[in-house]
Amino acid sequence: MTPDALLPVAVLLPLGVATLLLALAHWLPPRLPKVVAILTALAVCGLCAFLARHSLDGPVRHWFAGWTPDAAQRPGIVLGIGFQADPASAALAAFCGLLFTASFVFAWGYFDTEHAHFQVLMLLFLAAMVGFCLTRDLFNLFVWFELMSVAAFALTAYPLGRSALEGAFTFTVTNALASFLMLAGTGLLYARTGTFDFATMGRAVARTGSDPVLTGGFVLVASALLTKAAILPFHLWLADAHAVAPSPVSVIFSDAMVSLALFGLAKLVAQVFSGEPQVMALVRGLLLWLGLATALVAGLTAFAQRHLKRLLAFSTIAHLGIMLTALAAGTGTATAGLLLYVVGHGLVKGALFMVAGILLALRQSADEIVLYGQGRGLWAPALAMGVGGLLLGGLPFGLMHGATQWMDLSAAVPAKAVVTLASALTGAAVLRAAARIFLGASGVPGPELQAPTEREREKADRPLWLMAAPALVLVLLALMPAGPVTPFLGAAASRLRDPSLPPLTLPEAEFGSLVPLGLTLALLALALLRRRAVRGTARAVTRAERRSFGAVRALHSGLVGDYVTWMAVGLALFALACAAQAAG
Amino acid sequence: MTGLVAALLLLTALSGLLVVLARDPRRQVFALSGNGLVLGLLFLALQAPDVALSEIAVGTAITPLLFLATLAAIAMDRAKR
Amino acid sequence: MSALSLLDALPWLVAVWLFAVGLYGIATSRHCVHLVGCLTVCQSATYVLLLGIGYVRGAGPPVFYDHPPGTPAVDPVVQALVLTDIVVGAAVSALLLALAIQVQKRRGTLDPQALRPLRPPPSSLE
Amino acid sequence: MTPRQRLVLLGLAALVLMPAVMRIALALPAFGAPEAELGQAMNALVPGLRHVTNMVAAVNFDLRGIDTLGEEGMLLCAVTGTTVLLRGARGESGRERAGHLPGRPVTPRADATVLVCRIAATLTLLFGLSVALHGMTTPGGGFQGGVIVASGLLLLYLGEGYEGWRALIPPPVLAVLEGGGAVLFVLCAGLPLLAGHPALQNLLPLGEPKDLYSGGLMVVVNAAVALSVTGSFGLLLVEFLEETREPADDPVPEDTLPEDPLPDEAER
Repeated sequence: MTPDALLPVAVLLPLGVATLLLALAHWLPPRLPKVVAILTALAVCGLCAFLARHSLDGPVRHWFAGWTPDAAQRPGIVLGIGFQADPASAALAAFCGLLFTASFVFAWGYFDTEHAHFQVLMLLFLAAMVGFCLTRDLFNLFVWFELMSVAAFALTAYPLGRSALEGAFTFTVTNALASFLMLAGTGLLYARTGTFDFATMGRAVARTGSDPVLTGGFVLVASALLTKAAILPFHLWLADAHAVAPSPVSVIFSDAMVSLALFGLAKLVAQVFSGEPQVMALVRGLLLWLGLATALVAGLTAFAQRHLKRLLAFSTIAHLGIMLTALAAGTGTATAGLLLYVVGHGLVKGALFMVAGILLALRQSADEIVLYGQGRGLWAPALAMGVGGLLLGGLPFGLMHGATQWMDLSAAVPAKAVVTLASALTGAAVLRAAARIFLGASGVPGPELQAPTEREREKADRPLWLMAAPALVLVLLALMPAGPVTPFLGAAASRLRDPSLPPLTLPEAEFGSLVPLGLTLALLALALLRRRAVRGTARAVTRAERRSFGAVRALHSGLVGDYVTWMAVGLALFALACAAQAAG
Repeated sequence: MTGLVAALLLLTALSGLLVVLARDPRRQVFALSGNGLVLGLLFLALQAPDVALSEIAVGTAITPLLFLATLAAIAMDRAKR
Repeated sequence: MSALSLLDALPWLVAVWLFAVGLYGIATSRHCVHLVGCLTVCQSATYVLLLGIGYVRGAGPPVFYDHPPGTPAVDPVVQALVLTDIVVGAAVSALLLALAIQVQKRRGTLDPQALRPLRPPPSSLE
Repeated sequence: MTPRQRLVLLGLAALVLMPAVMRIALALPAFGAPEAELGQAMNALVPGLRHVTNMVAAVNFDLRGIDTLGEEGMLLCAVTGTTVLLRGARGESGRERAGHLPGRPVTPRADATVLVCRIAATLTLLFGLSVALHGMTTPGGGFQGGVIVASGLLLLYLGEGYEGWRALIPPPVLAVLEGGGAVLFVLCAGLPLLAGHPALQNLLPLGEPKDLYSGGLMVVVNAAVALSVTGSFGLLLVEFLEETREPADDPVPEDTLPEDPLPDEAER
């Protein structure tokens, strides 16, 4: 079959397998769904990699039911829905397939429930992500976005624990609201442009220019995607949901789901809105500020956590803020950096969530203070966590490092400083937890002592090597140098905007500065060398520190009413930014 | 705009408000059912019979029924405590 | 702005009103089931908006059974979008209600002000 | 945040958003005079191209069929999630044995109730079936018909009681309907690919407009959606009603449904 015909298979395959499992679940032997799920995820990964390879020669397109843009024989009228694989989209879809494979292996035996419900939900989740990457139709994007959400809601509540239920409730309410916003925004854009197809809509938008309806539509769609991508002040649901979801699911949430939303936004900005000056001003201005604020606040909050999965969730938010700054910069190099960062960060975070899952299964806790010294002897998870922490903190090596270099090229100095500080904070937080758990390194706990935590555990019914192997593989992949993929990324970054553009020549990744790593290690030392405050001044400092972290904790209250209020405030921020632009 | 559509729009605004203001969930179920009916009529007036049929089946029958079942389950759990 | 243009904007304002009212309900709700009801109000706002966008004055439904094709009809696209979304919306409400039932069983309360994941309820604090 | 602070913040946000909303509302095309031409183009072209009279069905099942497949996936996710949530706590095996608990009082139902439920259920099922079947020609279709049939199944449950209902519809049937309908949909999308056509390509004979069979593949997709929606909503309703049934004592579901003596005044 030609690549064009294979394009819909990437979505239909996981959908078909999931529905088949659901229909036959009553009679299937319990092992079969697990094997089938792994094979399906692998097949999707291979298929999308094949599509990515082919899209280098030109975009691969598929029009469902044969409704091509000229079926109506009127310019600007696209009757049907198209899929389009550009290198970036197909590569990210392949990355999702890889992560699902790893997660299925990691979860082997964890979900031994009847009727394969876990596999059904996960495969539908995978289909949604692949569809989200490959579609070129705004409403279809919404459909996959919503399917991702609904699958995620169900998976979060899967353990049926107290926190899981409450986290899932908050998650569902906030993200359902986000999907309403997205639907409304899609409606506004349709009212003005009369189409859902990205390219056609982009042309219509460029013809119209600045227009309140277009800007309003963008703001609504963007705020929905920013909610999913957990950007301040829409981010509050994430820490609760990712911390309570089963570990194999958290892996997918933190690595792929949230950063895909950001990728979707980048694609929309590049393909639809690049001709709308007011929207582009919002992207360059407000989104940059939101990204920086997110990175800083979430970095600090991550440093003050003790529950490992919650710590990792805040670190994810911080890194999403960093990615948003690259999106706001909007240059080709920054886009290439963003794409690589999504992959690099996803690999590292996936491995780290797996380590948290291993500790939950084998040591019955995910609390670094409870786990103090309990991890001795678990060398494989220790290795994965140590390397992962260093990579987050700016180790001048590997995929994330290459990505940061490209992103830095178009960033101003203050922005760079904030980004460095945020990633150092998250790296130091992970390393601190690793040192406490695996080395028994001491140090009096600081503000993290008062952070939310819970006694919980996950089933320990699979051998350590089976859980540790996928984590180590992901870390190894993250350690790869960025050099070999540079030409591919150059093509991907330019063709995300317009499939006819020539590939971009990216600067070679070089050995960068050691400043970020130094900052990380300094923060780590600060955390581990902390002693009980005895003297008056030391006590005053500690008290002030606790108070300031208390404010951050009050923001992340866990209450659904607060979260929706902050969503409204986020929308108001967009309105204020628009008004400021009009005035200035 | 025809007067009928305008009236139904205003009625929708009102019935939505009533759903929110009915703080007792058992009373809210009736408000919800009424809201579904009003929405169905509005959709009919907006020349969307397909959507109206769907809204009336889901909004006035299925959803309120699920709410009632939920409230009954909750009441049973409270009775046990 | 004239009164006439305001009247032309009535459906959009009703949609915004429904969303705002629903959001207010969610923010102030003291019962999870009530909160789910408010969420459906927010959702109905999107339906009103979309169907309003597709409405054509004086046109009939986009079903050419009694009228021959070619008679003026309203936009079928937005109707198709809303139609499927209503069914899915009901299923998501069901998911939320199932969550509420389970929360009640585990926690014995349904006050959203008392539900805070990973923070133990005050009674079980050590 | 205290509730008061929350309200203040919400009010401030609303104040800021108000002018923006007004600008957008006044800039939108006036109500009743849309600018988007896509819908009108479909109204003009599709009756001739696809031989159907219901444009909404054509959009759902043909032009934007892949959207509908995604929505179908959502429905499956939500229902599967609900099933996991409700069954997880109750225990699947316990549920299946619940009808045969020894020493359980079997409350006899009034004959009139059973009769009324049977008649109403039959009528509802027939109506739902008709709505689903005429989807290509008149308002209706798989989604609406499926929902109506599912509520007919519910009436059967209320009339026959748990055991009678289970005898009529064994546990896996609804799940098979749900999953099988979706499988059929995926096949409709995937099989044309094998023949070298685009996915979801309408290769069946189109039939005559206003006929029960019109629209070719759309009829099959419509049936797939109807099956899947029936199964999904049937499962949802049954799982929720199971929650209200005390396994230990009274098995009659409608007794526990309308009156729940414990409202939440105590909590406020």
